Amino acid sequence: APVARADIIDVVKKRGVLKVGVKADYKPYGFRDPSGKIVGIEPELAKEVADKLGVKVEFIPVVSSNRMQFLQQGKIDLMIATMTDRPDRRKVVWIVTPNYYSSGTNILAPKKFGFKKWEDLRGKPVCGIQGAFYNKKTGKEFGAKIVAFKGTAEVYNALKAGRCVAFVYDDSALVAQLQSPEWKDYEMPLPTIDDAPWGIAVRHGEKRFHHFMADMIRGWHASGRILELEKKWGVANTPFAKAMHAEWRYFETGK
Amino acid sequence: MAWTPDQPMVSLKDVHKSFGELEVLKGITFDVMKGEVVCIIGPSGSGKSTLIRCINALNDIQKGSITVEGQEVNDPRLDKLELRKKVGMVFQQYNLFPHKTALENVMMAPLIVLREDQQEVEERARMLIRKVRLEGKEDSYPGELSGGQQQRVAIARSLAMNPDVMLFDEVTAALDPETVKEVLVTIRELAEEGMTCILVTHEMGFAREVANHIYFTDRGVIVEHGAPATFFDDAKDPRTREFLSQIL
Amino acid sequence: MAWTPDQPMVSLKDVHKSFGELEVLKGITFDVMKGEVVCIIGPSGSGKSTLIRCINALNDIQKGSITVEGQEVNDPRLDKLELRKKVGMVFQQYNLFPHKTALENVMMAPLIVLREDQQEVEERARMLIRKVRLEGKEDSYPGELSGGQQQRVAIARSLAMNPDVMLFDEVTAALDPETVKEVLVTIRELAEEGMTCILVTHEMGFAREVANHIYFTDRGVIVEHGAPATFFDDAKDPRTREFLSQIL
Amino acid sequence: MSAHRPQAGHGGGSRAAGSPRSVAPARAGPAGAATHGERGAPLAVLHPVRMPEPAWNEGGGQWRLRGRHGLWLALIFLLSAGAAWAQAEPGRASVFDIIVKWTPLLLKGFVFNLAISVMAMSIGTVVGAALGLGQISLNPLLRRVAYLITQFFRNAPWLVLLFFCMLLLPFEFSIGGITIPLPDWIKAVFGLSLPVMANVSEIVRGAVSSLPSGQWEAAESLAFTRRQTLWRIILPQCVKRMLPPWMNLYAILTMATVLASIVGVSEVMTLTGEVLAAEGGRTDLLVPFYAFILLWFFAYCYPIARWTVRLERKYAVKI
Amino acid sequence: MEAFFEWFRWLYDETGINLTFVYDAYDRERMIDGFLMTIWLSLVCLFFSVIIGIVGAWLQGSPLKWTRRLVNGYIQFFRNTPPLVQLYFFYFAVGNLLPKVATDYGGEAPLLGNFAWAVISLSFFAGAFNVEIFRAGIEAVPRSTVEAASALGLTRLQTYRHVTLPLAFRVILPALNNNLVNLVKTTTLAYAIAVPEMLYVANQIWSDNVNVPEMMIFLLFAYIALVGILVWSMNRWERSLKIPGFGTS
Ligand SMILES: Nc1ncnc2c1ncn2[C@@H]1O[C@H](COP(=O)(O)OP(=O)(O)OP(=O)(O)O)[C@@H](O)[C@H]1O
Ligand SMILES: Nc1ncnc2c1ncn2[C@@H]1O[C@H](COP(=O)(O)OP(=O)(O)OP(=O)(O)O)[C@@H](O)[C@H]1O
Ligand SMILES: [Mg+2]
Ligand SMILES: [Mg+2]
Repeated sequence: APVARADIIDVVKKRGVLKVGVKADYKPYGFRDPSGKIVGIEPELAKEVADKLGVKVEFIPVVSSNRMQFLQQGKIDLMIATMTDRPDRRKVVWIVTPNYYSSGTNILAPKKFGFKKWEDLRGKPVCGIQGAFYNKKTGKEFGAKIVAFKGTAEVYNALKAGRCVAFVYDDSALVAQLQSPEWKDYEMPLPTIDDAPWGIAVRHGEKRFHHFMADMIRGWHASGRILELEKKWGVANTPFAKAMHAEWRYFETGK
Repeated sequence: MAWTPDQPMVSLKDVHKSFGELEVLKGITFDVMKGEVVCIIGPSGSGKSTLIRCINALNDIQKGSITVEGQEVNDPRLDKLELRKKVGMVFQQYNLFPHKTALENVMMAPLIVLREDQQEVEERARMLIRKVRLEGKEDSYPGELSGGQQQRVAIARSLAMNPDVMLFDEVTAALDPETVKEVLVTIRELAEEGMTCILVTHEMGFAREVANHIYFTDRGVIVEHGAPATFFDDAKDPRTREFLSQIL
Repeated sequence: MAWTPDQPMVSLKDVHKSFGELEVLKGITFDVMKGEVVCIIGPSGSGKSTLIRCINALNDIQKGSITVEGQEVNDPRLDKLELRKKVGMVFQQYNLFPHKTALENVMMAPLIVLREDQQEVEERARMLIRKVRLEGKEDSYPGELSGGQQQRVAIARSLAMNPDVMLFDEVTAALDPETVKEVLVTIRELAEEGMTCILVTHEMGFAREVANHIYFTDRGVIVEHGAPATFFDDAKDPRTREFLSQIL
Repeated sequence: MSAHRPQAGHGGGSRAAGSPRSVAPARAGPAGAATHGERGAPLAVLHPVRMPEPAWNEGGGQWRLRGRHGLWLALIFLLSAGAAWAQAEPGRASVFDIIVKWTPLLLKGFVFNLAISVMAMSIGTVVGAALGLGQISLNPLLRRVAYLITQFFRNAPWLVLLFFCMLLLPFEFSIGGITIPLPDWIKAVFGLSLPVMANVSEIVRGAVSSLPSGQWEAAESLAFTRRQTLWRIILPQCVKRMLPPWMNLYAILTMATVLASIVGVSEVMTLTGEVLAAEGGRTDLLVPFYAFILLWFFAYCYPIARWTVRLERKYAVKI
Repeated sequence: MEAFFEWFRWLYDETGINLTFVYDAYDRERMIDGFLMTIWLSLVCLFFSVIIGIVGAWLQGSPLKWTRRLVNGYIQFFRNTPPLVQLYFFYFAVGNLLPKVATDYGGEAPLLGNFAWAVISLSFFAGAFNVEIFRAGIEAVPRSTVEAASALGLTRLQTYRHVTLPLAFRVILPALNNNLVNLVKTTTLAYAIAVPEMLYVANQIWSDNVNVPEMMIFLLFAYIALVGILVWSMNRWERSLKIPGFGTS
C-alpha cells in the first residue's frame, strides 16, 4: 500500500531543488553540451517548471529502461523524457494530460530500396533503439527482424554500413537527421504510424503536482512555447504542436 | 599421580590407530626412559610416521594409551598446547616458516607461545644456532639454506621450546651422505646432553650409531627390538632378518 | 668405419662441458666394452648426471668426443632419434607418464616412435613386464605403484626399445633398502644377459655388488677408478678416501 | 670433522630446499598399503604451478611483459582518427577537434569510473576477506554459508548483479532521522563490490590452502594456537601470494565499471554515447571515440598488470 | 498447456508479477530464441577460445622472437581493455573495413554479422586468458618427463601431443573451468552489438512490459542454471581424466 507522504510540491519547495529526469542522448530533446550540461527542448521545459515553483532545477539523465523506476522510487520528482503515453505505463506512473508533444514512428531507409509500405520490411533486418516500444510492433506485425542498439550513433553507423535496411524511430528525430547532407541518399518513405503523444509523468498519487503540471502544459500550448522551442532547436514544427497551439489558444483566449 | 624421573618419559600401551578402514597401528607397546635415544625402523608404510605423530597428538588414536611424563595424550580434556611445549618435533620436510629468517624461526615459538622476553629469547636462539653449527646463517631465509642447514634450523627451532622429548621423522631422507653425517652429529650431541629422542629412520648405519634401543615395525606391530648390536647382528625374527639381509 | 664388437661400446675422450661460466666436466675419458657394467660415484654436484646425459645427447658438449657403437654423438648431423633407439635411459625420478598404465608406458615408444604393430608390441611389453617381475600390475597407473615398482616399469619402458646400452641415473635414491634390492636384482639380470650398463649411484653397497668397474668423479674429473674390490678397500687418492670414510 | 660441508653438501641440499614440496608424496590406496612391499611412492610429475589465476575476474597471470603494447593501441587510435578525418566532408569539424572538445567531459567520466572502482574494491576486499576467512573456519556451518555466498556471487553475471543493486536498493534511506541519499553510482559501487567480494573470498581461501600443510603442522607442534598459527604463520605468507591476483582483480574491476553505463550511471561509456548523440550521430566518430576510450583503459590497467607481474616474480623467488 | 500459460496471466492480474514470456506467445518465442542463442554463443566461444589457448601457448614457445611478441601483444591488448569496448571496436571499426557482400534482400552488408563478431571478440578475449592458462599447464609438466619422452625417441610434436598436452590438461582443468564459466557470464555483453541473446531479449521484454524485477530474477536464475550445468559437466570430465593415485585429493 502506498505510504502517505508529504505532498511533493511542499517537499520540492522545502528542498529548493526540483529533480527532473530527462534524456541525455536524444538530440535535440535532451543531450549534453561539451561542458557536460544537459540541454535541449525538454530541459528548457523543466527549467520553466522549476522557475514557476521558485526553485532550482537539477537534471537527472534517464534512459528508457530506468525512467519509471526512478520516478517510483522518488529519485526524480518529474519526468520529461520523450516517453510515449501508453495505457500500461499509466498503471505505473501518472501521466499528465494534455500531452505536451507527439511523435509517430517511421523509418529512415536508403532511397534505393524504394520501400512503400510497412509490410515491405518483412524478413529484413531493421535497426532500432533498445527499449523502444515500436520495436515489438515492427517485429510482430510487420515481420521485420529487429536489430536494436543502445544509442542512435551505433544505429546510424550500422545503417550506413548496410547491416540493416532501415532504422525505425521517432519521425521527428528522423526529419531532423534527413536535413544533414550526409543522409542525402536516404528517405523517410513510409506513412507515419502510431502517432502517439508523449507524456510528462509524475509519481502515482501526486494530485496537486499533477494539476500543476497540467496547467503548465496548457500554458505552453496556448502561448506557442513548444513551437518556439522547436524552432530554436532546429526542428520543423510538428502538426501536433501546431494543432495543440491552435486548440488551446482558442480555448484560453477565444481566438 | 605425579610423574617421577624413574618412570618412563614416554609410554605406549597397546596403541591402535586406523585411517578409516585401514588399521595402521595394531597394538604398539613400548616405553622410553628419560635420556634414552630410540630408533624406529621398518619398511615403508609400516606406520612409523603415524606412530610418531600420535605421540605428538597430531593424529588421534582409537585404542590404547600414550603417556608423556605420565600424562595421557589421548585424553580429550588434555591441553594439547601443554603437551606440545613438552614434545618437540622435527619433520622430514623441515617445514620452516619461509617468511622468517633462521633466527626468527627459532625465536618465534618462545616469543609467541611462551611470551618470553625478547632479549632472553634472542640470546638463547643464538646459542642454539651455534649449537647446531650455523653461526653466520642467522639472517638467512630458509630458501637460502641448503637442506642440511634447513634441517638443523628445524632442530634448533624445536629445541628453543626446551622440550623434554624430541621426535624426529626421517630427518635424513633426501640428504646426501655428508649432510646426513652433520645431522647425526647434532643429534648425538643432544643425546649426550640427556635429551630423550625418538627417531624414525631408513638409514641403518645412522640407527646403529645413535640409538640405545631399536624397534623394528612391520604392518603396524613391533616385530623385534633390542640394543643395536644384538639387533643388527643377531635378529631372531625371520621378517627382521629378511629386511636386514637386504641392506647392502 | 663400421663398428665391431671388440671396439668399445661407449667411448669418451677428453669430454668438456660447461653451463655458461660453470665448467662441469673438465676432461673425462673412459671406455665401456659391450656387456660391461660401469658405476660412476662421487659427491653431489660433481657432474655425474651431466656426464650420463651427454652420452644420450640430452646435453651437448663443448669439447672432446663421445661415441656410441663408433658413432659420434656430438655430431650436429647425427640423427638423435637413431641414437636414442640404441641408448636407453632410466631416470632417478622414474619419469613415468602418469596418465598411462604400466603396460601403456612400456608400449608407447615402440608404437609411436617405431610405429610397430600393436599386437607384437603388446606381446613384447607383457614379456618385459614379466621380466621385471611385475606380472599383474600391467593395468596399474604409476600412482598406484610403489617406488621400486615404478622404477622397474621405467626399466622395462627403456628395454622396450631394444637398446644396446642402458644408462641409469641414481635409480635407487629415494628407495628403501628392500626396494633397492629388487632393482639391483633386475639390473644384475640385465648385465648377465650381456646388456651394457652405465650407472650413477650414491649407494656404495650397490656399486660394489653390481659393477665391473667403478669411476669416482669429483669436480668434473675422474679422481680414481678400479674394480670394486680394490677401489673400496684400497683407494689411493685422499679425496676418495675421505668420501668413502663418511659412509656409515 | 666436516671439512667438506659446503662443496659436497650443496647439490643435494639446495635441490631439496628449492622445492620442498615439488614431489608430493602420493599415498597408495589402502589395498596397496596392506600388501607388503607395495606403497605410495613419490611421483615425479607436475610441479605445483601457480596458475595464472583462472579468469578475468580474478587471479594474476604471469605473462612476459615486453615491448610497448600501448604504442600499438595509440597507433590504432591515430590511424582510425586519421581515416575518419580523411573521409570527412569539407566544412565539417575535424575528428581531432571534436575529440579535443569533448575530452574534458569524457575525462570527468573516466575519473568517475576510477572512483567507482576504488570504492568497490575497498568494500569488496574488506567483506571478501572476512568471507574468505569464513571459508576456512573450523565451524562447519560458517564454512558452508561462506562457501555458498561465495559461489553464488561468483557464478552470477556481473551485469545482472549490478541491475539487482540498482533495483533493490532504495534511492535514499534514513538512520535516526537523518536521510542519507544513495545516488546511482553508489549503488553501482555496491553492485560491483558483490562479485569482487566473492572473488576476494576465493583468493583468500586459495592462498591459504595453497600453503603446504606442513606449515600448519609445524606451527601446531610448536604449540601455536590456531589463531596464532593463522595470523602469525599462515596469513603473512599468504599476503604475498594474494597480492598479484588481488591487483589483477582490481584491473578487471576497473574494466567492468563500464557496465555501469547500462544501468545509466554517467560514467565514460554513457558519456561517450551521449557525446555521439550530441554530435548528431556522425558515423565517422564512432571508431575514434571507442579507440580513444580503449587507450585510456589500457593506459591505466597496463601499468597495474606490469606491476603485478613484477611483484609476482619477486615473491616467487622469496617463497 | 494453455491453462498453464493462463495461470501466469492471472498471476499478473492478481499480483502484478508480470512474467510475459510465459503467457505471451511472441515474448515466449523471443525468450526461447534468446536462451538458445546464449547457449549457442557460449558453445561456439568456448570451442574457439580453447583452440586459441592451445595454439597460442604453442606459439608462445616458438623460437621466433616476433611470433612470441605478437602473441604477447595480443594477450596484453585483450587483458587490459574492457571487453565491452572491445566488442564495439571490433564490430563498428574492424567490421566495417571488411569487404561487402550482397545480401538476399538486395543490399550490401559487411562480410561478418553481429553474431560472428561477438564470437570473434569474445573468443579472442577469453582466448587471451586461456593462452596463459595453457602455458602455465605446459610449464607444470616437469622437464624431466619431457626428457624421458625424448630419451625414448619421441619427436617434439609427438611429445607435445602424447605427453605434454594430456598432462597439462589435467593440471589446468580447474583454471580452465573457471575461465569458461566467466566466458558464459560474459556473453551477456553481446547484447551491445544486438546479438539477440538472453539479456538482449530480456531488455526488450522489460522495456515493452515494465517488468524489470521479474525479468532480472529470471535472468539470474537462468544464468546460474547454465553455469551450473557447465560446472557440473566440467567436473565430470575432470573426474574422468583423474589419474589414480595422482593429484591432491
Ligand atoms: N592421513 C592418512 N589417511 C589415510 N591413510 C594414511 C594417512 N596417513 C598415512 N596413511 C597410511 O598409513 C600407513 C602408514 O603410513 P606411515 O606414513 O605411518 O608409514 P611410514 O612407516 O612412515 O612409511 P614411510 O617410510 O614411507 O614414511 C600407510 O599405508 C599410509 O598409506
Ligand atoms: N642445466 C644446468 N644449468 C646450469 N648448471 C647446471 C645444469 N645442470 C647441472 N648444473 C650444474 O652442474 C653441476 C653438476 O651437476 P650434476 O647434476 O651433473 O651433478 P651430480 O654429480 O649428478 O650431482 P647429484 O649427485 O646431486 O645428482 C652442478 O653444480 C649443477 O649445479
Ligand atoms: Mg614416514
Ligand atoms: Mg645427479
